[in-house]
Amino acid sequence: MSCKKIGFITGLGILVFAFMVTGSMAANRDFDKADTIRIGSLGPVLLVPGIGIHNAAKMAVEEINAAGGIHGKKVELFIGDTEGKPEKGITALKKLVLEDKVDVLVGCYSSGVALALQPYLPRYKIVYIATGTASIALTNNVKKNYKKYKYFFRDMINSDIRQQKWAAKFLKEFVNGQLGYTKFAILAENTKWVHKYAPNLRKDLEDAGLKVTFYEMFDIDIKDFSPTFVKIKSTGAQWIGQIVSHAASIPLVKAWQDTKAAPMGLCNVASMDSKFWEMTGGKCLGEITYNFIARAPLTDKTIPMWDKYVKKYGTNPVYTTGFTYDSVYMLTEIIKQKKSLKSDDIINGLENISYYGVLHPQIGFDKKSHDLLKGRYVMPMVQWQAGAKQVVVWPDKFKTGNYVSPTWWKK
Amino acid sequence: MTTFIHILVLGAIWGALYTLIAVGFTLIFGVAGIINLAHGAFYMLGAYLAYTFMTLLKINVPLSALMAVLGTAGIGMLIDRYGIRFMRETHVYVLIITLAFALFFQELLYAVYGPHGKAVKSFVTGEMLLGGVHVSYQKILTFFVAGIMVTLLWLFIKKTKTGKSIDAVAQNREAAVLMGIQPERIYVITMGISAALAAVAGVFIAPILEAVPTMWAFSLFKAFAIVIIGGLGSIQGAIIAGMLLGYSETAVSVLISANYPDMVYLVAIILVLVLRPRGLMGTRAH
Amino acid sequence: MEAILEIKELSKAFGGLEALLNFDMEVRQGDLIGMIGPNGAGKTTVFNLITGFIKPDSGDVWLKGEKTTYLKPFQIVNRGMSRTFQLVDLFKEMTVLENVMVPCFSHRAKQRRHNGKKPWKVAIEFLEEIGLADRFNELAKNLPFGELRLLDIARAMATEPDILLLDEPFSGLDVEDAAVLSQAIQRMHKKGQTMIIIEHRLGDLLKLVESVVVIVFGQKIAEGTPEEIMNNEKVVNAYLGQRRQ
Amino acid sequence: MKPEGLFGPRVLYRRLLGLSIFSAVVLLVPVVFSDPYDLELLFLCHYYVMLACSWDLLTGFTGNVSFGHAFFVGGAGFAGALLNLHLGWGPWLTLPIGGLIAALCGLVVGSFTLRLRGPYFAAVTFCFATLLYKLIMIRYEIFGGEEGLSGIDWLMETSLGNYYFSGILMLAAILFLYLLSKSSFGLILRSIGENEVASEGSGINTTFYKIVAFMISGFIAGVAGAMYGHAQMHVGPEMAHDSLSGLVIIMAVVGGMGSIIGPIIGAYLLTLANESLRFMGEFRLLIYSSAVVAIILFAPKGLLDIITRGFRRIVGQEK
Repeated sequence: MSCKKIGFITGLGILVFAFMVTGSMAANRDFDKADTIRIGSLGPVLLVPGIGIHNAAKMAVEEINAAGGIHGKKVELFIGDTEGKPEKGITALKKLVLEDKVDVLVGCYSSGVALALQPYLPRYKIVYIATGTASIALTNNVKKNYKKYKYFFRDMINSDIRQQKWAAKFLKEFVNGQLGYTKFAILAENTKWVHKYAPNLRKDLEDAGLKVTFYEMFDIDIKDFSPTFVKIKSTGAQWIGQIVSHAASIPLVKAWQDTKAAPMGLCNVASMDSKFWEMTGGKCLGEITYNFIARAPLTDKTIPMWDKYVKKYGTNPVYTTGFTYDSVYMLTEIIKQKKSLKSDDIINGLENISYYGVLHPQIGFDKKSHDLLKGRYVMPMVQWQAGAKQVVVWPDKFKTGNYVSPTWWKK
Repeated sequence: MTTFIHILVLGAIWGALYTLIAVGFTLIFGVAGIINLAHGAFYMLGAYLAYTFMTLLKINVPLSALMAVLGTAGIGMLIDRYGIRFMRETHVYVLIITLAFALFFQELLYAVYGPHGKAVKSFVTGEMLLGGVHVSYQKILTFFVAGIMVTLLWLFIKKTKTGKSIDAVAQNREAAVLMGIQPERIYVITMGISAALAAVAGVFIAPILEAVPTMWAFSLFKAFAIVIIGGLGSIQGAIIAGMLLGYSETAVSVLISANYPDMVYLVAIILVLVLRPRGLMGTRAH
Repeated sequence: MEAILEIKELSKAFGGLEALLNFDMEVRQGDLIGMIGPNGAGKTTVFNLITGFIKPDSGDVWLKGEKTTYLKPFQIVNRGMSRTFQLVDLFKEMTVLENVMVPCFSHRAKQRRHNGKKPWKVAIEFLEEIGLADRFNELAKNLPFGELRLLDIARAMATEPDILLLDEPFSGLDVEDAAVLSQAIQRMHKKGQTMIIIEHRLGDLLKLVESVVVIVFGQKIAEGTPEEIMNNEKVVNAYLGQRRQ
Repeated sequence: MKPEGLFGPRVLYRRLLGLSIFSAVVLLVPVVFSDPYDLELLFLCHYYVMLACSWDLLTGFTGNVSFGHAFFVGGAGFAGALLNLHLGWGPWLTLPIGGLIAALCGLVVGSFTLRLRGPYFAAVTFCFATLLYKLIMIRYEIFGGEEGLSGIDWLMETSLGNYYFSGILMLAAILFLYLLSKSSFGLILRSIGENEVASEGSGINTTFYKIVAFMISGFIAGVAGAMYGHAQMHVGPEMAHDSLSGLVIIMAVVGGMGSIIGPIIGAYLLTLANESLRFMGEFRLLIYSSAVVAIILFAPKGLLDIITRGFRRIVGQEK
């Protein structure tokens, strides 16, 4: 019987293999022989930043095809679901490259996922513009080992230096300068993109003579934040700088509103989304977060793109939308220009590009680190105000309303 | 001082919630001798049904809460009747089928509602100051509901005929059978009660935290921990250990760091099992 | 002749209850001893104590001149003392043969198997001895109760013990099965197997054994041949008398 | 007279023949399916087979459900990754060392759970894995936290290399576990699972066997974990997460516990089903988990049982 048992297993095994489709692997196809140009879009298909990536990529691809494609070749989009986890991200990347045979990649939410994907790029010789990942470790890798990591570009604002400096500027100029608060609490989630951000922010504040009464990097598994806010309150903090992307934002905001520890405003990725009000039952009233896109004339293209997106998808663009939309255009632009799908040609093109996108009139990449060029970005601070309104309160250049202090807060 | 009061208040609320989740878990073990890994899923179903009725269908709060609890109890009874019954004696099987059910509900809710947290509006708005500490009415309500439910369970078991039958089966199944009690009927009823208690916790936690498809694991681990610390099958043990865990976790997260509360229950389980394997008030030796 | 098992002043209390108090006993090679006493008198406690399943509060057990009081059960088995269980609870999902093979892999059995005989052949021999060889491929859970008892004895025998302890082997058996068991015990006895048997059914026991130990309330109250015991006033009052009423 | 299904050289030979057919299929697959994506998928199958089979040695035989298999996988995965990143040791060193570290973990968990059974055993094994998970999160400066560690050296440069490396490792593990399960060691483990008291009363040092089982199980899971880390060039906290432990349990149970062969079926089937259901989009995992519930409900002894019974019926050997 055992022989049959094993015979059966082999049979089942063979059946199971029949599930799968055969094909052949070809890195860097020949442009002339390609029927269509294939773009892979990576991101968690069910999470807001991922939806922002895939929607933006879809919209850009449709527009490019409507305008005649690349030298008459249509652009095809393939979606890879990273679920926001490194392990799933690797599977998704392998599927896009090995099964769907995409020529270039965009997208990806979460620096941890992008870090896990980076080593695969030289293996498959595929160019990838990351549009939702902020850790500087990614571009530092390019700088340190250009030969290996040259395939990686980042169209997004790094957290370690640029977001951190911007956050420090906001807290110093606005919260301290205009509101007069001097005691700060820093509440940061414990993830890759924050590992330098939070400690450096603390240092900057202290160097400016401000007090940081509370500082904690918390585990993203935490469910109940009340004790944390209680602790913050007991330190006498006047302003809470939250740095949150992956953690449970809804319970965090609820616990904040319930404990009434202090006004809170810095960075909460979930709070950038227009649905956050509804998701928290309005408990985000008064919270501030910076965003990377707003319905403001960042360039001539911004407002038309914003309105078209809202009309098409019924929701506001999120922070990944603008970066992804621009990146898809940049990639097709280069392919069109070089008439090539060879990774070296594309890398060369991207290193020299100066693109007029929806976020900035002169998007370009640093030749050594492949990070965005300095100064070519904006980050408006947006506050949730009564009536589910997202109001830009700082900097004054983009201001659409005044800062409103929470009613329960007495300085 | 405020910090101390905070620990006192928040700890009591969490302790009461944990207790509410854990008593159902320990009850079904005490009566039917099964470890129900789908217990956390009942808690999650309670929260999601509350969300469905209250937020999506806009039904009023008491009715939605009642429907959520009864609905979950019904699901629990169905699982017991059609999933567990015929293999009840094999504890490996029960562990695994209930784990499979828990994962199934996770994926079901994931597919239907997505991975995002769903918020439920507070049943009562507003808050009060307790010794200089803001506590929302929702939390106070949750505390009292948990207390009432546990008391009701106690009264039910000690005073009603069905309750006494449950107690009888828990204490000695053979004797109960001789007295004319049908154990299978008792098991199904107990599973219903156990599921209902978890669902109550879920319904009341939904406005404080959120309803997400992974919430079952968290509550299951806590219930398992409490019941092991308190002693499997002991309701008193579950109450004591539940309150202890609530207080110690809150104290750890307020006084040390929010990163460490989970360490409390993990280390507690290992220590308890190494030092006193029957738990604080265990009724059954391992 | 030298005693192979010596029990000296063995005591054990559970909570406040004295389960066994200053119990002494000696067993010589080839003895077939019966141990009787009313329910809860402490007979099984004696077995549990000397086989290491329970640790005594005081007193000592010497097996072939070696102190085994605080050894673990498997160590005691490997030093030559095996037992059966009152509630027969074997390896139910395993075959009859496999049940008897497990003890063949004990340290003691392995050491005694110098001739390179296959363990399963050894196990079959033990099954033949007890009359279960033809059912070797049956799952243990499918055996009737009487045969389970026999199987448990075969399992204990397979460790090749110097002393075999049988815990109520006759309880729950019908007359036929009891007769089969009696014969098996007598056969083993003739081969020189030392045995202690706990029993409730005095009829079966007193016919079999050469000497009897009586335990009541955790204390040994009498010791002697079956005839002496039957006529011992203390025993009759404490135990047999109650039975006759 | 010869007992069937036991130690007889002819029976063993027949079974080994079956295993060698399976090995031949594993080794020849790339000839037919050379697509790298398929090979990557089959690599995952190999990985899960190693986990499920090693879990089966521990639980399927002793009957105590371990909810902490991820402890070995994560422990060895991270140990291997750290050795590779900081000392530059390659897979040839990190795999066996990862395995040894996991075996050591097995020794620790085994000693803690010696006296425990059923739910208590499950709880402690779970706690160990979760403590490791928490440690990875809290000491992120060492373990990388949520994102884990990336930039680990690859196992083999190509998908084909990964396939063969993992395939051969898997076959070795299966052969070893299978022979072990059919030896006196397997018999004794089963007797411990059935009735530990009687086993001890039969002169068996149950403590020793249980701890050795833990260490062997841990070693194989650890080698698999370190291998996975190298193949993915990344290790993450999900390798120590309870959901991995749960997945391994379900694979082994769906295939059939206590047989070593059953978990192979379970691991292949669930890994491939998970992938081939991808076209179902967001309902993929729902269908997958419903199928798992259905299989456990209707075939509580696993697919292996159904397959063998079905086969016997066809051949007309039904008793």
